[in-house]
Amino acid sequence: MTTDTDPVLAEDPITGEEIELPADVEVGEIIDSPVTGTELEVISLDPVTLEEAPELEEDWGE
Amino acid sequence: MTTDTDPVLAEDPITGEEIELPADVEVGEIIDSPVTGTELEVISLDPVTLEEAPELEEDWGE
Amino acid sequence: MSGTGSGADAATDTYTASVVGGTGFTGGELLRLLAGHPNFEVVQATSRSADNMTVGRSHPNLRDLDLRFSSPDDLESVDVLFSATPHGVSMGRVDDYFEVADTVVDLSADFRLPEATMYDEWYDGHESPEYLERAEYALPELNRENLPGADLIAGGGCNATATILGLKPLVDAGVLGPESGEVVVDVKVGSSEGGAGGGAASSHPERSGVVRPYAPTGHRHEAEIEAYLGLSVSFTVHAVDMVRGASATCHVFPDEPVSKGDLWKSYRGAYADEPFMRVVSGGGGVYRYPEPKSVAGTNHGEVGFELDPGNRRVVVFSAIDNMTKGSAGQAVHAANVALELPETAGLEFGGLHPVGSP
Amino acid sequence: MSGTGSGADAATDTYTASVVGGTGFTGGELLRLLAGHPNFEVVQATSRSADNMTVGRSHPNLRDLDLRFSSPDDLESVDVLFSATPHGVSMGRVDDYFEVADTVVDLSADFRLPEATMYDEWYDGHESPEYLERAEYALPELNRENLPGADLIAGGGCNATATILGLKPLVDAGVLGPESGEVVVDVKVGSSEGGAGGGAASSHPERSGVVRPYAPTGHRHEAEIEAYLGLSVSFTVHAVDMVRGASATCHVFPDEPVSKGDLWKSYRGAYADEPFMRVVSGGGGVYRYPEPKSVAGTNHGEVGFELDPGNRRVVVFSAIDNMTKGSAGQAVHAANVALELPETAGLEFGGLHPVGSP
Amino acid sequence: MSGTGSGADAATDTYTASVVGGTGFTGGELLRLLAGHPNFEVVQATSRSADNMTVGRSHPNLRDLDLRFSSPDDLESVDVLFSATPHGVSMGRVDDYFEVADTVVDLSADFRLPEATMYDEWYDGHESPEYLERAEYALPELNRENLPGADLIAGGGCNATATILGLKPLVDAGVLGPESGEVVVDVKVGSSEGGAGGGAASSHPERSGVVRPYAPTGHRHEAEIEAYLGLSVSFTVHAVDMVRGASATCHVFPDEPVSKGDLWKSYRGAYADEPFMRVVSGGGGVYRYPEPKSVAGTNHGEVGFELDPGNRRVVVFSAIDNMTKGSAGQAVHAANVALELPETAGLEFGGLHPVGSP
Amino acid sequence: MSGTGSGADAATDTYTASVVGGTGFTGGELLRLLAGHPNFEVVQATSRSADNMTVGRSHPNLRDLDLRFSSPDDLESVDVLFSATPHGVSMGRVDDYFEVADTVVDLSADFRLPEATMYDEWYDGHESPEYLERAEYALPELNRENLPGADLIAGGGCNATATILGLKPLVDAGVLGPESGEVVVDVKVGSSEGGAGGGAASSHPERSGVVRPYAPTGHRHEAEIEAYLGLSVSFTVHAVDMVRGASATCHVFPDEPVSKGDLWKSYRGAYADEPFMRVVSGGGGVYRYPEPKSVAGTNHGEVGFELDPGNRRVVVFSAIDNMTKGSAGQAVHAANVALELPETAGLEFGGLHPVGSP
Ligand SMILES: NC(=O)c1ccc[n+]([C@@H]2O[C@H](COP(=O)([O-])OP(=O)(O)OC[C@H]3O[C@@H](n4cnc5c(N)ncnc54)[C@H](OP(=O)(O)O)[C@@H]3O)[C@@H](O)[C@H]2O)c1
Ligand SMILES: NC(=O)c1ccc[n+]([C@@H]2O[C@H](COP(=O)([O-])OP(=O)(O)OC[C@H]3O[C@@H](n4cnc5c(N)ncnc54)[C@H](OP(=O)(O)O)[C@@H]3O)[C@@H](O)[C@H]2O)c1
Ligand SMILES: NC(=O)c1ccc[n+]([C@@H]2O[C@H](COP(=O)([O-])OP(=O)(O)OC[C@H]3O[C@@H](n4cnc5c(N)ncnc54)[C@H](OP(=O)(O)O)[C@@H]3O)[C@@H](O)[C@H]2O)c1
Ligand SMILES: NC(=O)c1ccc[n+]([C@@H]2O[C@H](COP(=O)([O-])OP(=O)(O)OC[C@H]3O[C@@H](n4cnc5c(N)ncnc54)[C@H](OP(=O)(O)O)[C@@H]3O)[C@@H](O)[C@H]2O)c1
Ligand SMILES: [Zn+2]
Ligand SMILES: [Zn+2]
Repeated sequence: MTTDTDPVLAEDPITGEEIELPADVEVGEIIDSPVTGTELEVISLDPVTLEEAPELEEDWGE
Repeated sequence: MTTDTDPVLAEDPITGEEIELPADVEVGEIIDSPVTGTELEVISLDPVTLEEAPELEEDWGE
Repeated sequence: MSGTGSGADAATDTYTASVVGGTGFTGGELLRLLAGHPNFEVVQATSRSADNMTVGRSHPNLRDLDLRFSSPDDLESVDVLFSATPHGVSMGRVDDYFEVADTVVDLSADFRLPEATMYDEWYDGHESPEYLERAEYALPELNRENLPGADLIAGGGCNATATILGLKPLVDAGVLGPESGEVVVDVKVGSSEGGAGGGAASSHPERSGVVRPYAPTGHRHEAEIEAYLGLSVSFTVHAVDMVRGASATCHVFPDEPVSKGDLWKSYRGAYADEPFMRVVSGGGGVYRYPEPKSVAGTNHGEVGFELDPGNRRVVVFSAIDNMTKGSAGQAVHAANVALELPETAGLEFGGLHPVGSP
Repeated sequence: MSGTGSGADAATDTYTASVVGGTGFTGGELLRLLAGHPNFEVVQATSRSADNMTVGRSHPNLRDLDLRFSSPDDLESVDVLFSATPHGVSMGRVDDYFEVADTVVDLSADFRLPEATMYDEWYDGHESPEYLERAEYALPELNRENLPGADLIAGGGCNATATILGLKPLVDAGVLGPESGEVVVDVKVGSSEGGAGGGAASSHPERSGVVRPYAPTGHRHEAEIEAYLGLSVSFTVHAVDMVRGASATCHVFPDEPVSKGDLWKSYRGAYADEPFMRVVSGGGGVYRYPEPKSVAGTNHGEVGFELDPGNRRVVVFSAIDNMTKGSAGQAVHAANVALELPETAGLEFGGLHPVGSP
Repeated sequence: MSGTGSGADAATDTYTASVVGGTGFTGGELLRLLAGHPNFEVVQATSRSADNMTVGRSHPNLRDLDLRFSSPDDLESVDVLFSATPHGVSMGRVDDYFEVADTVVDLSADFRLPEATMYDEWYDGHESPEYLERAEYALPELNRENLPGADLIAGGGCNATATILGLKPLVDAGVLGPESGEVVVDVKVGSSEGGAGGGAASSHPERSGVVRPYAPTGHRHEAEIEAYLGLSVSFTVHAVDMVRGASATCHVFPDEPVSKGDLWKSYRGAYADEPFMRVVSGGGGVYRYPEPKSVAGTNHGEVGFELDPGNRRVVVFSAIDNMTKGSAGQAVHAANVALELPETAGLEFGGLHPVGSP
Repeated sequence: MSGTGSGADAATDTYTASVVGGTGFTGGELLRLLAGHPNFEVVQATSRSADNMTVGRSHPNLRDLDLRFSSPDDLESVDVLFSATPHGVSMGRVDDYFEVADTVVDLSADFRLPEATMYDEWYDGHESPEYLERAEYALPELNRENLPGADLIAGGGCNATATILGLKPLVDAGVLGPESGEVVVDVKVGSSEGGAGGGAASSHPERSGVVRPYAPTGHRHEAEIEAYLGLSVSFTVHAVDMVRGASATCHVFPDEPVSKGDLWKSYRGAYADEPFMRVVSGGGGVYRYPEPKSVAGTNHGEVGFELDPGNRRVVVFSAIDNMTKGSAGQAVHAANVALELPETAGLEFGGLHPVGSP
């Protein structure tokens, strides 16, 4: 198996745990945390910083 | 693992294939064929002979 | 046992096993798991009603298994005897079991509770109370350290298992304790919980599409939860339209507010190293919280949580398959620990997607 | 209106009616109920997506109805306009509605809450707050006395309706009040709650066989319950495998112990004269407590209760069909009361047995 | 009978009725339909197992009915006795029935076939063959002209009804006849066909989610179809996951090619004036062909068809609710015709949308 | 490939694999099977809509898989590329696929039919007809001898697979041939056949509890059946309420009468040595004939038969899981044969009992 580059590391904003992300993440991209599954927005690179993405309110009928 | 005795062999009345039955089968006992699943009645021992057991008609409402 | 039993070459040891109650639902699940287990060889499955018939006649998924039911009166000598009979049977036969087996794993309620008085209160008393102290509760996430070498293992109740897995991290973290306020546990279960011999209420026309309160109050699993979590819970169980699955929603009101970060820490701390537990809480897509569907057929448990605005309430969701994690899988898991085999041996199946009402 | 409107010959009056949102689930249910109602004549059903198509194309049970959808932009003059559009539509069109109709019955959340500030808190604000005082909450069991003559009627939320019907007798009896301890409401709902335009989570492969936490906390119906019962509740909603139905299990901890006799008295007192309410609590057979199946397709509500040993907790079960009692049936019921028609007119269907997942 | 019986004021006549087998599924359906029927007053419902219990205990949709089961040994005098017992009961009690009732409507197979020899071939013979000639087959679409005044009415089999309704227009049009090639009828049915007393195969865990061949060949309804259509059919029945419903797919190979226009003409010709029949064949939306869901709970039947490219094969779809059109509804419909009441009296319910597995 | 590829040490070879269309239903099933396969290492799964997201977000059973979707535009080099995209995609990208992979296994219809003209007749033509001759049909029971070394493998259609498995033994035995009379194939399928992106008809409220004719005539799988069995069949497909499963009932009219013994001989002869096929026909218990439930989640196929009295008709039942034997499992099985790996590698899961609507 070959990958272009190694994964990058970042801190999970919810648990503080260190998580692995693909090498090619870009600012503004939405990506889910491998720990919590939460959708995170890439805020900056080098180092990669993340914050919780605004959740789409789903309105399941009422 | 221990078994009391070895399985006995008999002829499947539907397919003619040789099948294995538990050593302790008795005349009149109902046992299903390992090949066809059909319920068979033990007709005689030594050698074990089998025939199709009369099927219980199930009357699924109508 | 044909192997040496020591941890070293555990992976290649082989133990003979029998299943008492092999036509039943959890008996069938035991047979499925043991037949695929690298360290067990099933030598007997008992049935009174299907004596001499092939196992595949009862369990179509086991049609390739070359085994016929035999009578529970003629038990063969084995390393491990698993019993999956209704409550009350094993307590009367446990001496017989130990005559033929070194280790007994019982899936019924007969050895789950630690005190005979609890059987007087919640059941109809106990015939063999002298075994209660010897018995170890099967759930490794709760009781792993006491399982190695245990020779009488008592499988947990399925609804109790779901509840205990959901609440234990909060107890360990001190969020919940004996002095806590109300803990409401609202459970939803599938029809396989009723076993193979259901009555009118479990016929397909009556049982389809239900949300049916089947144990509004007073469910016996409360006793187990209280015994092992040290908590009294307000417990209600509903039947819903699925076959496998138990889902416990626990409504908890901590004395002090907790944050989502605290909760993640507690749950990750409790379960990050557990081979069968997953924390699922929020995130995207369709499967954001624990669901029975996500774990159906597997020995996995999923737990997750959410906070009320104001952090007044923590809602904890816990989902298992009652037939595996809630009974047969838990039993095999415990046996693996007891015999010092790899914990996940025979329990690797990870489930299906999509899947209907598994 | 072709009749006189006075109570005297109410049974023979005929009112013209239109349904905005006629392709939707509650819109279709309104059409079904109004088409079979002796006092209504449906003259229009709107749809943007199925403009000009027959109503039976969307709703196969209405194939015999001789009606085609028309555009919501071309509203005809009617006595009563029923609107069954998503939240946010009616608040923008209410002036238009009153230009063509004497009475407006809205099934959305747009006029349910009494204060504009509540819309700021729970929704995205309100466009026409001046109508909020004029609106009457539709549920007759809660608000019957204010309905006669009302010209803007706001249908209740389905989960709120189930909860209010379950808890109101305890509030009236003083068992529950603003100072009470925690009230946990654990709701289970069918897939029709999501409306006709569901996404991936409501596709059959993903939605079958679930017990899925879909509103773990923060569900908007909490606002309605608090507004009308004066109680704050801990509310969690689960999707389960049925199409119609909402079932609320309310876990209540009274300050003072209550007896089963007290409870029967409170519930019978509240509902014995209600044409659509039944108290179902214990008894024999398969259907001992409220179930959505027992009321599916009908405007009935079932409520029942059980006591924990020690009377520490009251569990209240409440079951309705979200499409009838929880929306379209409630709307028609309220219109009957508002127009002083017989209350049960058009709502007589009593349900089916056996029935699967209706 | 308290009315005059003549057609003139038929709408206001009232007939007393009893239901033998009132705890059963079709017995409950009869009670539901008769309780809502303007011309019937139910005076008795029998049960051996629930003697003295309220009817609502067995059938939760009938909780408002003020009636208790009584013993089938104490039959009251009535105008019309409906019997909904398993095959073999009515043939032994038919003399008793006529002692207490003017008209007997039997839902079992006991009087469906015209000749005693057919009972020897397909059942276990007949105890009261002298009644066979007197009996009229209930299905009005087949036998309307012989029903007025009939005093022994034999309800059709549900699968036979679906098949006959689907194929009759082709027989009438000469597309099908005794000399035609193979007619394959592949039927899918819900679990209520098995009645209230199902065994292991109809328990929820075993019966959920199935496509199960339950009558691969040799189903007794073949006899009825042959007797009334003059056609021998290749008949296979599958159990699928629904509670109500029977759906027959008939694969027909006409000697001469037919066009879609021909088919529409035949089916419209046959059913345009039938109050309960609909031709549904192509068109738009979700419901393009007959489906059990579209008619669930109703006395409607839907039929439709499609042509293979080359017009070599006609596929006919026919869908009914086995509990109504396939048994209790058909029985009431036939009684309406026999007593010269309006045909649709008591049978107006048009069904629900959306609806799950009704 | 990191191993040697020769049969000798096949069990330890490891091949890299990618899945194009990884968010889809069959793509997810491929990922599940390959992740548990001892000889494959999944290095890439593509998605346009979920690029960068974890695989477990789409498939909750794969939450433990450490893999994120990447774009189908950036394909990595692999030994084997599996493609699970809608019809029409692979035919346009097959050159790209072979640039990055030695072996391509395509699950769509794009390479199933042997002639370009058949694509003109049944689909919208073909973009890369030059590949058609190179492609091998995946089903090992039909085409095992041509698979070893094949580098373009075309997975069969699920309904075609069920039908071919059911009828092939009769063709081989000469009971059926091109000159035979009508062969009616009546198929019942689950909702996963529609893929992850279903529309209104596959929403839970509309799709639950159905028996819905979805391909009355003219289904494209007819072409495949005719191409590979040499038989023209009369084919009709119904949607029923399950998620996984395809069940084909084949009604066959042999020229010469056959006996049950003949049939057993033909089916046993055809399948006794097949690792995934079972003949299930009569016998006792609940599961007497093939059922999708019995094989759900597995790569097994069950076939069985019954004779009409008079031996005029043979009814053949064939049941598979459309997601495994009907697509992803068949693809992996074929890849095993092509690469000369053990046939059952990665496909050992034997299914569950009880199980609902899997
Ligand atoms: N179902 C669950 O989800 C679940 C979860 C956790 C724990 N459990 C516990 O597991 C046990 C088994 O439950 P189940 O659901 O598998 O029940 P089940 O399907 O009813 O099976 C019971 C089995 O026991 C056998 N049996 C009954 N009475 C017996 C007796 N006196 N002596 C010997 N065999 C007897 C029956 O077979 P024959 O009649 O043919 O002998 C049958 O094989 C129960 O104690 C239950 O509480 C079940
Ligand atoms: N489903 C329930 O159980 C339930 C219970 C209580 C209350 N409610 C409330 O009832 C309302 C309708 O719910 P539902 O489940 O029936 O929803 P639905 O099935 O999605 O139907 C919505 C209907 O509104 C129409 N529509 C959408 N946007 C519109 C617009 N801007 N202008 C005019 N018409 C529009 C749609 O048709 P076209 O796109 O063809 O115009 C459709 O007919 C919602 O407010 C819901 O909260 C629903
Ligand atoms: N289910 C269908 O879809 C369907 C369709 C068409 C025709 N049918 C026919 O309708 C009849 C009833 O079917 P079902 O499905 O309603 O059956 P079911 O649910 O099993 O009900 C049978 C009823 O008959 C009573 N009963 C049984 N044996 C009796 C006896 N010897 N004397 C008096 N009462 C007796 C039973 O009650 P107790 O034991 O309490 O007395 C029960 O009320 C059958 O002949 C069936 O073939 C059924
Ligand atoms: N479902 C079955 O039972 C079954 C059985 C046998 C054969 N098949 C065949 O298997 C194939 C897949 O079926 P399915 O049911 O798995 O469908 P599905 O659930 O709809 O999945 C289709 C997948 O293809 C991707 N995709 C769509 N268009 C694409 C494009 N232009 N380029 C790259 N990727 C694309 C989609 O993901 P993104 O949009 O995220 O890229 C998705 O992952 C079909 O050809 C089907 O006929 C299916
Ligand atoms: Zn379902
Ligand atoms: Zn179901």
